[in-house]
Amino acid sequence: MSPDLLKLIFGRLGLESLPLHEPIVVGTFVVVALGGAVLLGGLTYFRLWGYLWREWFTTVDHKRIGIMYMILGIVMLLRGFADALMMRGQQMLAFGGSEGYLNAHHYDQVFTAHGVIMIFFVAMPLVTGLMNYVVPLQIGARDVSFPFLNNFSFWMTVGGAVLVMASLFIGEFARTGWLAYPPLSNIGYSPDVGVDYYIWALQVAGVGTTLSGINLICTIVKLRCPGMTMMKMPVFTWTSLCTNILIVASFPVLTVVLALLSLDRYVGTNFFTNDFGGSPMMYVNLIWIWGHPEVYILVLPAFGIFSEVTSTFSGKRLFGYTSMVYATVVITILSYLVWLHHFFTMGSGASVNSFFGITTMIISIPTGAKMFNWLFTMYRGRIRYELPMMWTIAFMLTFVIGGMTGVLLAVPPADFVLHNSLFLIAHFHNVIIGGVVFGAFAGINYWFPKAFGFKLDVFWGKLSFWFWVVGFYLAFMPLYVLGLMGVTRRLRVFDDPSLQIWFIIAAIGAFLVFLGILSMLMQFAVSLLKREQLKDVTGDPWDARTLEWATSSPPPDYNFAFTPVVHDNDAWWDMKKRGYQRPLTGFKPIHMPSSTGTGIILAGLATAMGFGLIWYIWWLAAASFLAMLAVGIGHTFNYHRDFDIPAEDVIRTEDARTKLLAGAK
Amino acid sequence: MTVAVNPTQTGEPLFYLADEHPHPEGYSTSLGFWIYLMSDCLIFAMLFAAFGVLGANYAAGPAPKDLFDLNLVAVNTSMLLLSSITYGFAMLTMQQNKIGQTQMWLAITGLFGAAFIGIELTEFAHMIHEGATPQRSAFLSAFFTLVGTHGLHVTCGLIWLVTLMVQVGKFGLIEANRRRLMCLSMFWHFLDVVWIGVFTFVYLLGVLR
Amino acid sequence: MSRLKILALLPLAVSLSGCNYVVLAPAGDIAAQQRDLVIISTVLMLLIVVPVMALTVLFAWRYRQSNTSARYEPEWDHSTKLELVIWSAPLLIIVCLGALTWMGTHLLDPYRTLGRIKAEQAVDQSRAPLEVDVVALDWKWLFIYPDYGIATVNDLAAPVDRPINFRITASSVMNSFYIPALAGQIYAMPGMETKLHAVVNHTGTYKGFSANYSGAGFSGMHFDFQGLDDKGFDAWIASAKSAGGSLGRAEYLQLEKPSQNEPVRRYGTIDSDLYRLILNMCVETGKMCQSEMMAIDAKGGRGHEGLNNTLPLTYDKYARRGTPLGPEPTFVAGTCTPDAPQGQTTASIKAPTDIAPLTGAGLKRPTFTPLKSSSFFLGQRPKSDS
Amino acid sequence: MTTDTHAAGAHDHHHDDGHAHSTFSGYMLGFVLSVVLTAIPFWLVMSGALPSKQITALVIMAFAVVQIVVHMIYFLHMNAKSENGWTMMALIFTIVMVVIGLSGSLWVMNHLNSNMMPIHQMSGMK
Repeated sequence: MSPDLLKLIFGRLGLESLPLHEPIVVGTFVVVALGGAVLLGGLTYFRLWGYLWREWFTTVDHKRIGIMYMILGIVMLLRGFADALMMRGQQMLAFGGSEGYLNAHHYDQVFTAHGVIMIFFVAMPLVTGLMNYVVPLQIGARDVSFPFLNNFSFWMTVGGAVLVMASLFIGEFARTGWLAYPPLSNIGYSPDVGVDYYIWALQVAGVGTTLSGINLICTIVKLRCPGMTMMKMPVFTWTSLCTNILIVASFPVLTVVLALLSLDRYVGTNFFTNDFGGSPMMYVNLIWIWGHPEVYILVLPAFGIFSEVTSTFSGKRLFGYTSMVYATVVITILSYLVWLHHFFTMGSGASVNSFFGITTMIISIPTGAKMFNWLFTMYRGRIRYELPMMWTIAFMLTFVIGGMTGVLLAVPPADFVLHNSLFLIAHFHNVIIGGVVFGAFAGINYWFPKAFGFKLDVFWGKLSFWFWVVGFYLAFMPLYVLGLMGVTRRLRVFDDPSLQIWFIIAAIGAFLVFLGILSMLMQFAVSLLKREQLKDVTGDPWDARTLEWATSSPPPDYNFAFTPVVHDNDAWWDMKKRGYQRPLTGFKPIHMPSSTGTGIILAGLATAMGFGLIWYIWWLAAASFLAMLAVGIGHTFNYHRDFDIPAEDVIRTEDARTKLLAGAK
Repeated sequence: MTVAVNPTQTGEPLFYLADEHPHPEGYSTSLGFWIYLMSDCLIFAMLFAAFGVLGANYAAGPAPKDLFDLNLVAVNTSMLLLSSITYGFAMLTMQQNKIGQTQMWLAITGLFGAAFIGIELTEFAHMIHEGATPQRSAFLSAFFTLVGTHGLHVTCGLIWLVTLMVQVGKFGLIEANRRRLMCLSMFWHFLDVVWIGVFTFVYLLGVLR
Repeated sequence: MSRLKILALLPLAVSLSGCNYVVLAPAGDIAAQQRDLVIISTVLMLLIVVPVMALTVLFAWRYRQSNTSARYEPEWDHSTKLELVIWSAPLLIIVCLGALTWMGTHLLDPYRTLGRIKAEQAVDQSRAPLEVDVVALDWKWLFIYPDYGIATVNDLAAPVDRPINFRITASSVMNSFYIPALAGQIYAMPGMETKLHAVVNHTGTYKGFSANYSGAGFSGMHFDFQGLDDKGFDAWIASAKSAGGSLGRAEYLQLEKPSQNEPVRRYGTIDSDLYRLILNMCVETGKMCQSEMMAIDAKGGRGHEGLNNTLPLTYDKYARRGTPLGPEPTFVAGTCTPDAPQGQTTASIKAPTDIAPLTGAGLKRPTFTPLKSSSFFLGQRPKSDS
Repeated sequence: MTTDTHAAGAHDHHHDDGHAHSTFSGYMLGFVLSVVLTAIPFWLVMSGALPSKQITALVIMAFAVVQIVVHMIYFLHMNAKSENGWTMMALIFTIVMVVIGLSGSLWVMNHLNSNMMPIHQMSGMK
C-alpha cells in the first residue's frame, strides 16, 4: 500500500508506535494479555457475557453502577500503584552515577500516568461510586434522577480509563507531569501522541463526571423522601451535594482549558504558545481554577463517610450537625478562592500572593471545626473498633499532619522554599491518602455488607489496614525530610549519596502499601469464600443510624417497598427507637426505569473518536462522531424508558426477607 | 394526595407512605437542564476570561477595529433576537395545544437561527480569506473560539429543533415533547444571553478600543 | 518570638546533625527569613494540632466499648460553648498566621529590593548590587554577568554580603530557578522576566537547580552556586574572563539547542545586548522582539498590513513539528526591501548586522496615537513608557 | 410531628416549573425592551455619540447587564419561586463563580503580566 493510503487509514499509527524497544512494557503487555485472555476465555466458557450485558453493562440501577465504579477504581488503583512502585524503585536505585532502570522517556511517562490515573481514575471513581451507591438509599429514593445518564456517565469514565490504558501499549502517554503545563505540552515541545492521549482521556471522562454531578445534585434536591428537609439530610448526603456542586462548577473549566490546549495542538491557535501573543501562564491559571476545587471534590465525600462512621461506631448522634453542614458549605465556596496558591512562585506580586495565601488558611478553619466535631462525637460514646472506625482514627491522626503542612505551604514565603519539593509531594499524599483513600476504604468496609449481604473479613482487613498505615508513614515521612533538604520532585537521578537512605525507606514504605493492597484483595476473596459465615440477614449489621440500613442487604431493585417518611436526621435510629414495624402487606407495583445499551454504545463511540483524534485517523473520528449523533438522536425517539415491577414480585421479595428476618431472631 | 396511615400503628408516627404516587416522568428534568445550562455558562465564562486576557494581543496584526463590521453584527444580533421571540410564540401556541402553529413558529425560529449561523460563517470566511485566521494572533484565537463556541451551540440547538419538530409531528404535543420544547426554549434563550455578552464585550468594546 | 524559635529548633537540632537540611539551615538572609517563617508557622499550628492528636488518642482509648466505666451519653450532640471554642480556636491561630503571612509575603517578595544584608545589618548603599541575568535553557542554566561582561553555563558565583539582583527568563519551557541555600525559587519563563533579590552570607558551595519539571533532561539541570569572599570572587571573574570563549547571538543559538548534563562553560566576552534579545525571543535574525510586538499591540496592532507578516513572530509554534491542521506560516516576501536583510529569515544564521529592534521585515510602524486607558476592562497590557 | 404535614406538602409543588405563566404580552415586552437595549449600544459605538470612549464603554456594559436581566425575566422566566428557589439559587451561585473566575483571572494575569512582560524595555519607539 502506498504511504499516503496508509496515512489515510492509520493516521500516524504505525508499527513503530508499539513500544517494542521497552522490555518492561513488553513484559507488562505479555502479562496483561495473558491475564486478559484468561478472563475473556473464562467469561466465554461460563457463558457470562449475556448476563454481564443484561444485568450490569446496560443497567441503570444506581447500586450496580456504583459497584462498577468501585471495581473500576480498584482496577485502576493497581495500575496507578504499579507506576508508584516503579518510581520509588527508580529513585531508590539511581544514585552515585547509576541511571536506575528507567530511561527519561519512560520515567517521565510513569510519573505523569501515576498522577493522572490516581486522581481521575482511582480517587474519582471510588468517590463517585460510593456517592452513587449510597446517596439514593440514604435519601429514601428508588434511583437517581436520570438513570440513563448515570449509566452513560459511568461508561464515559471507563472510556477515559481505556484510553489511558491503551497508551501503555499503543504509543505513549504524556511526559509533561499530571497537569501538562504548556509550553512543554504544546505541539512544539511534545509532538508525540502522549499529550493527546492525556487530553482525550480527560475530556471523555470529564463529560461523564460533569453529567454525573448534575444527576446527583438533582437526585438530592428533588428525590428526598417526605420529611427529609435539608437540615435532616445525613451528613454524607450533604457532602455529596456539595461535592457535586463543585463538580458541576469546576469541570467545565477543565473542559475549556483542555479544549484550548487541543486547539493549540491541532489547529495551531495561540492560547498557550510563547509566540503570537499567547500566554502559557493563562493555562496554569485556568487549570488551577479547576484543580483546587477538585481536591475538595475528592475529600468532601470522605469527610461525609467519616461523619457517618464515627457516629455509628460511637453509638452516638453526630456532634454539631449544624456546624458540620455549615463547615461543608463554607469549604465549598472558599475552595474557589484559593487557586493561586498552586503557583505563588510564578511571579505574581505580594498583594495577590498574600490574598490567596490567607484565603487558603481560612479554609482550614471549617476543616478544623469538622475535626473537632468528630472528636466530640467520640467523646462520651461507646466506640466499637470495627474496620471502618479504625480507618477513621487513622485518618484523624494522619490528616491533621497533612492539614498542617498544607497551611504551611499556604504561607507564600514558606512556599517559595518548599514549592515543587518532595515536601509538597509528601503533603498532598498525606491529605489524599490520609483523607480520600482512607475514607474510601472506611466507606468500602462500612457499606460492603449493605451491597452484598455479608461483612468483609476482619483478619485480612486489619492486615491491610496496618500495612497501609505503616507503609504510608514509611513512604511519605522521608519525603518531608527530603523536602527540607531541598530535594525537588520528578527527579530521575541523584548525585548526593546521603539522600539514598531516605529513598530506600520510602521504597520500603511503598512496598508495605503494596502488601496492604494485596491484603485488601485477599480480604475480598476470603470474604467471598466465607460469605456464609459473614452473612448478615438483618440489613443493619452495624446498628447504624441512617436510612440505607432500613432496607435489606443487598437492597431490592426498588430500594424501598414503601417510600420512607423521615422525622429525624438519624432516621433509621429514630425508627428503631420508636418501635418501627416493617410493613408486611399492602404492596403495590413499583415504577422503575428500564435498562438500555445506549450509554455503553455512546461511550464506546466517544472513546473511538478520542482514539481517532489522538492518532490523526480522521475518518475514524468523523465516523464515530456521526454515529454518536445518530445514536443519541435515535435514543430520544424512545419514549418508553420505564416499566412497573409487578406487585407479585414485590410481595415475593419482601416475603423472602420476612422469612430471613424471622430466621435470624 | 392522601397519606394513608398504617392501620396497625394508629397514633404512632408515620414511617412510610403506604399509598404513594411515583414522581411524574421528567420530574427533575427542568432543574437538571437548568444546572446543565449553569455549567455551560461557566464554559462561556472561561472563554470570556481567555478573551479578556488575550484579547489585546494582536501579535502586530489586525485589531478588532480592522476586522469587525458592526453592521453585519447588528443584523446578526437581530436574527437571534427575532428567533427568540418566535420561539416564545412557539411556546405560547404550544400552551394552547395548536400543533400546526407551534410547528410553524418552530420552523421560523429555525430559519432565523440558520440565518444567524450563515451570517456568522460568512464573517468567519471573510476574515480567514483575508488572512485573519485563528492562528494569526492570540486575540484571533480567542475570538474565533469564543464566537465559534457560541455558533456551535446554536448549531446544536438547530439540530435539536429539527429533531423535535419531527417528534412533535410524529407523536404530537405529548407531555414528553412539551418538556423537551421547554428545555430547548431555555437553551435557546440562554444562548441569547451569552450573545449579549459576545456582542458587547467582543464586538462593541473591541471596536471601541 | 525568638524563644519560640529556639524551642522549635531543639528537636530539629538533633536530627540536623549528620544531614544537610539546607532549607532549615540556609546560607542566605532571604532563605533564613523564609526558614524562620516556616518554623514559626509550624509552631503556631502545633499549638492546635498537638492537642487535637492527643485528644483523638485519649478519646479513642477512653471511650472504647470495653471500658464500661466511661460515661455514655448517646443523645448528647450539641454544646454552644464547645462550638464556640472549636470555631474560635482555629480562627485565632489563622488570624495570627494571616497577619504573619501578610507581612512576610510583602517583606520577602522576590521583586522587592533588599533592605538588609542579614539581621541587624542594612544594605551598604555605596556598594552596587551584583547583577546576574539567568536564562533557563533546555536543559542547562546560562548566567550572564552584564557588569563584568562574562557569561557561564551551569556555574554561578557571588561575593558574600553583597546583594544580588537576578533577572530570570527562559528559552523554551517553564523552569524554576532555585538555590535552596540562598533564597526561594521563582519561575523562569520564555518571553517573560521574573526577578529575585538575594544575598549570600556564608562562603561555600551550594546546590542550585530547576525546581519545575521541564522535560527529558530535567534531572541533569543543576549547577553549583559558590559564595565567595571578595578576593575569591574577583579571581573567579578573572578566570572566567581568561576562559576566552565568546558568547554572541550565533553561539547562543547553538547553545540553546537541547542538550543534557552539560559541563561548566565560561565565556570571557559576551554580546552586551544578548540577554535583552533572549528575553524578547529575537536572538535569531529576522525575528520581531516581544517588546516591540507588545508596543505595536498597545497602539492597536498593525492592521491588515501585518496580517501575513507572521514569520518574524514565529518562535516556538512550529519548533519541531507542525500541527496537523491549520495553515503553514507565511510572511510577505514582497515587502522586504533590499536594504532590510532581516527579511531573509530562512538564511543560515550570521552574525547580526543590526541589533536595533527589528521592525518586522521592513514594514512601516503604525502611526502613533497616545495610549488611552479606556481599554481597562479587557485585560489591557499595563503601563507603557513610550 | 410537624413533618407529617411537610411530608404531604412536599409533593404538591412539582408542577411549579416556572413556565406556567408565559404570556404573549410578557414575550412582547421582553422583545421590545431587548431591541431597544441592543440598538442603543450599537448606535453609541457606531456613531461615537458620546465624547469619551470610557463613558461609552461603561454605558454599553450597563446596557448589557440590564439586557441580560431582561432576558432572564421575560424569556427565561426566572423567579425566586420556581423549583422551590433552586433555579434562582443555582443562578446566583453560578454568577458568583463567574465573577470569581473572570475577575480573579483578569487580576492574576494582569499582575503576572505587569510583573514580567518585557514591555518596559521598549526603547526608541517613535
